[in-house]
Amino acid sequence: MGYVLTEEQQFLSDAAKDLLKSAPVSMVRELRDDKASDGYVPGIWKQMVEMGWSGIAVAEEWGGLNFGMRGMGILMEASGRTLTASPLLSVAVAAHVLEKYGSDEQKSLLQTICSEGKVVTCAVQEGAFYNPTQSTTTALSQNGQYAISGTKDMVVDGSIADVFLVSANIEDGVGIFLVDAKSEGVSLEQEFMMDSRYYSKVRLDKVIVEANALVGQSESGKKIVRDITNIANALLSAEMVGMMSEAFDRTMAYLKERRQFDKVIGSFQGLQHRAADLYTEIELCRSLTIKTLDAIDEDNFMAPALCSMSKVKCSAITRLASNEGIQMFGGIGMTDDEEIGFFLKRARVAIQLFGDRAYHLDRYARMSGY
Amino acid sequence: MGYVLTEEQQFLSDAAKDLLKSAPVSMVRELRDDKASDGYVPGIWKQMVEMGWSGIAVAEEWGGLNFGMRGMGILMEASGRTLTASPLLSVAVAAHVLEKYGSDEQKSLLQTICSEGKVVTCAVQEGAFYNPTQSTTTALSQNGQYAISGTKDMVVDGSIADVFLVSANIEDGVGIFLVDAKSEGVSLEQEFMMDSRYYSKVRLDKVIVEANALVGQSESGKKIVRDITNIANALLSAEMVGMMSEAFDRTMAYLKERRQFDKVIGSFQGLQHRAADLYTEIELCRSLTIKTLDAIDEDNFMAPALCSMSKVKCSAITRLASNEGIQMFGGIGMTDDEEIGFFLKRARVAIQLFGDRAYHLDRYARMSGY
Amino acid sequence: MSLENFRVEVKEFLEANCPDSMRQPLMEESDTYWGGRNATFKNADQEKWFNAMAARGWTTPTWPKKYGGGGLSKEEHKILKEEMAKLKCRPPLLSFGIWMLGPALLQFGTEEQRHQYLPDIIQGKIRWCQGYSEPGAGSDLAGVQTSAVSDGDHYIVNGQKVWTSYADAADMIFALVRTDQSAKKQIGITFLLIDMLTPGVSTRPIKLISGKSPFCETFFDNVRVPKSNVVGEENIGWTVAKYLLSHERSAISAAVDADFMTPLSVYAKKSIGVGSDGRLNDRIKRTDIAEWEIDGAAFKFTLDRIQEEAKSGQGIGARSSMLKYYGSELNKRKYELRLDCQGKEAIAWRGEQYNEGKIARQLCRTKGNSIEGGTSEIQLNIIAKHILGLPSK
Amino acid sequence: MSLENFRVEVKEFLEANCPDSMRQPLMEESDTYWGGRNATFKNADQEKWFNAMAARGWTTPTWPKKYGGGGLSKEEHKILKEEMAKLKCRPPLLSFGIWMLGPALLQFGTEEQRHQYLPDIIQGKIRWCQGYSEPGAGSDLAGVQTSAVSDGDHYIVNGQKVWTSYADAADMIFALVRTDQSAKKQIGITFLLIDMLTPGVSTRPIKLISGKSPFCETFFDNVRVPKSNVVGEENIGWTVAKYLLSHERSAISAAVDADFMTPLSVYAKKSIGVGSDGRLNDRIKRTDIAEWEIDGAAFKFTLDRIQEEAKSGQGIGARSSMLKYYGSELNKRKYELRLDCQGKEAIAWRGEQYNEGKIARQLCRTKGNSIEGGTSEIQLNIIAKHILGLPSK
Repeated sequence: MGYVLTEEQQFLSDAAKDLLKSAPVSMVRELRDDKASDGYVPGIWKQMVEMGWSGIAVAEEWGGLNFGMRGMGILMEASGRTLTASPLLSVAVAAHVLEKYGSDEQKSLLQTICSEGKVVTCAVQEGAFYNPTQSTTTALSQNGQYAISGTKDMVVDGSIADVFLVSANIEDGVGIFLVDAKSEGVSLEQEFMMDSRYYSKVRLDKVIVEANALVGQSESGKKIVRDITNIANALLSAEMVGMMSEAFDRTMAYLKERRQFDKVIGSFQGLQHRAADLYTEIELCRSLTIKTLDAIDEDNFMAPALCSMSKVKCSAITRLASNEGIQMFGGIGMTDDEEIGFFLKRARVAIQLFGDRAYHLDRYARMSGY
Repeated sequence: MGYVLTEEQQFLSDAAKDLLKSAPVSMVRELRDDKASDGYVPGIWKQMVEMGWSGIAVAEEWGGLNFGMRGMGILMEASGRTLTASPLLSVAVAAHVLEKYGSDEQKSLLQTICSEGKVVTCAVQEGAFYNPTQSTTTALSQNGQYAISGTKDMVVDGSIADVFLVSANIEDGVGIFLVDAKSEGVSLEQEFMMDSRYYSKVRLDKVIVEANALVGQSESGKKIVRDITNIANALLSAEMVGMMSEAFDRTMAYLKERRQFDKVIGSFQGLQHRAADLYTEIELCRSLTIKTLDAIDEDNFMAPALCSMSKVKCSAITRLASNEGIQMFGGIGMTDDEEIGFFLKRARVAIQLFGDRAYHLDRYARMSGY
Repeated sequence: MSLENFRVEVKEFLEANCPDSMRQPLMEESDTYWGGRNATFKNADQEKWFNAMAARGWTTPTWPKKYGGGGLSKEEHKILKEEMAKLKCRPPLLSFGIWMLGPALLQFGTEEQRHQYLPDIIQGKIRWCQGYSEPGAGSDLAGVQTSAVSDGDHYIVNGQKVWTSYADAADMIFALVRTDQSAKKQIGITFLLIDMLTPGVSTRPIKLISGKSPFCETFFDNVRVPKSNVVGEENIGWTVAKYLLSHERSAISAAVDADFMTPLSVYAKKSIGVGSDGRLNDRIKRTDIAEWEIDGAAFKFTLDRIQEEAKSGQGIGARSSMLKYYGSELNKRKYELRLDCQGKEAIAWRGEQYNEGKIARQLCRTKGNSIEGGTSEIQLNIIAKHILGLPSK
Repeated sequence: MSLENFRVEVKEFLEANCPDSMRQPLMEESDTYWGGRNATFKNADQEKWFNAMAARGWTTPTWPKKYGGGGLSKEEHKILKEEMAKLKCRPPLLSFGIWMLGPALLQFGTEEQRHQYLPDIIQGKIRWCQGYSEPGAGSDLAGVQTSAVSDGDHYIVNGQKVWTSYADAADMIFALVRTDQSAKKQIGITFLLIDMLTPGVSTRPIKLISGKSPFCETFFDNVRVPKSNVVGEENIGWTVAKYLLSHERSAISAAVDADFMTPLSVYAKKSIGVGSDGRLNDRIKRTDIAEWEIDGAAFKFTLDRIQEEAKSGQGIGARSSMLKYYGSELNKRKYELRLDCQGKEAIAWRGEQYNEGKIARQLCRTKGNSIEGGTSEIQLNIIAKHILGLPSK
């Protein structure tokens, strides 16, 4: 564990950049304008699975590559640089939950994730904001089965999911259930957000699942939800580090090339100081996010707080970097022809997914005892 | 009522600048280093009283000049530019309370304030923060008298006060009492703060006052405390507008004179943009504060909210202006020889007096229904 | 006529001629009337209201009567504005001709040009657009590359303009062209009027990060323009342009103002809710909202103050840059806060239930506030130089 | 000796020679030992500890043995630091000679100079101070005005230095002087060693906005200095100075680090209190504190990362400017927040119950963090130029 990439991690990073060349930022526009598309670059997930990335953080025992969340963070950062939509995030979170809490039987699903790239995604948000402890979804126990009813919002990759990890109130706490997307009573509505991706509203109307669909024990539900929050935000932070870095690099390149008043605009001290400050902030986000991913892999007691810290800091700086990008590109940055705007749009959604700045600032402070 | 000064107000403003030439910023250092001084420029209050300023906002009926709080704000702004300590603030607040709530008998004190500059000051804070609704001071009613016990903090001008306006819990609410400084049971401890002024801890040990020492009715106590908070903060805001403007003017003068790397440092765009932004913020503070003072004079229903808004905004910008002052003066700004540091020091105390940014931000939001 | 009588007359005229439906706030693009050769009215009320105002020249109340304007004095104009505000009358005609070209012609045009163009602006017969910016010029407006080469009593114009609002709907364009290639930047620029129907003129709409926009690119390919269409003189167009830019800057900061006082907390209370202690349930966002509202109010009062000071003779001058700068930044902050306060509802991009992503698109659009009409950086430069007197070297 | 054996030996040595009282954190100025001609020890423990370390040359563990240094390898030095940290041993000697002059002499000095000066630094016999800045020069360190005019084998030095820390307690000063008036700025500067006892040298302490300070002004009035006291060569002193500046910059950001992780919330909880919901009673300050703590932690991790990267060969380079910049700003923010969190206690200036205004004075003092050792603006310039590669024209 450390800040400097190992040889293996460097190799992974290079491979990620290589593969993602086939899913560049320009694809965001293409997919958006192609109303028939599902928002994903065709075939990209298949290639990722072939590279083993669906199980990148999973132990070899279950068919994974054992790169840990630090390795997964490398993939997220690379995806952030190209703004590539893929079920990497959803699957990593689900795999983590299954590996940590799943029964042997459920772990066969984990193996399918690793080998075939089966898409499992969490459905834990209800309403306009992420606040998974406030849920009205219920799972009624009857005859050794559960009947689940409720509505989930902002389900990532819902449109291509094979299985949902659904949180629901049960008699003695919160249960996390594996629900097949094709189950009777499951209906999906696709909502198109500003990052040109679809998020699903998932309605569950008395969906019947067997008792063995419950992940972990009934008392571990709340813990699983916390883990989902932690992992998802650590990985989103890694994605945001990629986004802010790429937006920044593009902005710096533009500052060196663009001339105004017979000068390269990058020579104006007003812009230079803002650029230097932003560079510093991005470096801080990078350190904090690496530390967070390492802490998860080390099962460090600070990990949960670090996940929220990363989300707070990366949200603020991704926002700043994308705004500075538009401003420094000037008029051309406002046009749909220029790609810098896509970073702004993805940033705004990533900030809200799995809890926004206010949610995590509060969460961090509570964890710190104030 | 309006933003532009009337001819009379302009005259007052000129007169204030003129008089305060005899109490310049350099006096702050002199008074601080002279351990025998009481923190005030000798004779300055006497001159102010001769000019009628102790009753500047008071109606002519009671011996005042009827310039309203807008007029009083002009004096505070001028005092902010020279960092002059005087009981202007205390007396204006007390006079406002007496004029609005005082009995005819109590209004004779108001007349003495106007004619002789008798110093009356509020004693309403207890502890490290201003929060006048949390008080443990009590006034026990007995035989038509009250016995007041408690300890007040950060009493402005306590060392030269003739009379205190003391808030205390009474049987049916909060009472505001006129307490002669020489009363038995009153003891003072002077505390020297970073603005080189003394603030008093006032201890009241079973201080006996007559029933007619109660200002207003017993049910008006809370209202009076709110009025004290409003007026004091509006006037402190006006003082801060003076401070930030003077600190800014001095900084701009320095930027035009100081050379580094063979250039006037005011030509560096990095500093120019910060200066231009700060200028804008100061202009906003000025408009907001004038609006607030006018609203008080017009008895506008928005006045209480505006008082808190002004304090929030002026606190932030005084802080910024004093910090930018030091930074732009560079090393010389860090020395006690240069005067810019005194603005920083007074700013930090003014920010805390009668409620800091957090107190007033919360107060504003509550008044606005959220 | 005394001002009192004038007010009575105005009242009666407005009551009689402004239909009820024209006393509602403008809700959508099609509620506005811009005039022009191909203009159509949305409905009879709009037509009636426009015709009534145009007949009196009150589409341009202060322009001289001899050109068909209203010929009102400052005091009369104030009364008209006040009475229209009382009834919430919509503006009968929106027009770059009124806001920009007209003032330029009144200042720099020949008597002939005024007679030729002003009446058509007043009567909404010709719709104008503005051709200043060029690709790659950005803040450096004097970096005009579009060339106008002399050919007898015509120029041959070649080049490209960007950010020409509504060029695809306009009849004519007032454009900056370079008539002297060898001169130093600000010199050698000419202010030229060009009919959009001239062969060689074409336009293409610009799509923004927020979606569709009124902005266009406008291309000039060997376009022949008579020299009599020069406003002012050849090579001194920059003087005319600067005069117009100051008009544009005030117009923008005024436009920003309208939406400012909508309390952000209203949205927040609805989406986030208020607890039993009377405070917003999200106490972190509450702080941000309160700070924004305070800054917004302080800005509003500053607009008021500067208008009042301007009336008392102190002028606005470079302080319009301060208003432009702060207004833009405030508006950008506001939409970031709306995202914070409205969650999913504010990041949606499509769907009727989300008003086709109105909030998110507006957020995107606000990013342009600090770029168009002079970037925030340019405004800060102006403040530093012209208000603070900081040296450039 | 194997590293394992070395560690054992170090442990035993420290256990035997570092008295218990020297294993406590430094509490006040007098707990530090700076050496020098007039130095006295605070107590016997301090003397014992210093002598034990000096005897081994471990006041400068990595300096060559031939000059009296410890002669330790990098690995051995690491072990020594680790073992000292375990026991919380105080540094036996603080010294600008160790931090700055020594490295310069090892890099640029003659063999003779090294033998003359290094042993006295190691043994704490001579206390050095630094003479770079001059009144009016500020960030422009190359703007050296203090003149050294050749007079046979001496220079005659005239001029003034400021911000010479502890000059009033130092025996010698290493100073930048101008030996060529006609040359361009950075050229014509010489790095000169001057004995403070030389006639014509005088000092005066500088009072800061925070109160007393270790800084002095130092005056040179026709001071005769032998030419053999030049380090490097005449007129190339700027090269030496730049080398030392990078040392200073890392030292400052390291010093800032020590206090960073003290959780701000500890003070806040104590002064403001925590409610029944487990949250700080002031929810507005709570947000500010949490943001600061997150930034502080992110900065700490960045220090760690950059050290780790430096070890793996990527070097620190201009990134030290980033650490200096952010560290200073964080420390300034921290003290503003302490004022917010501690109220009256933090704005008091005198009085025993307020520790003679310690918090307020520290707040004032932190304002200098972003000025001394290169202003924040200079650091941002360095980042823009050397890391981001932004052009200067």
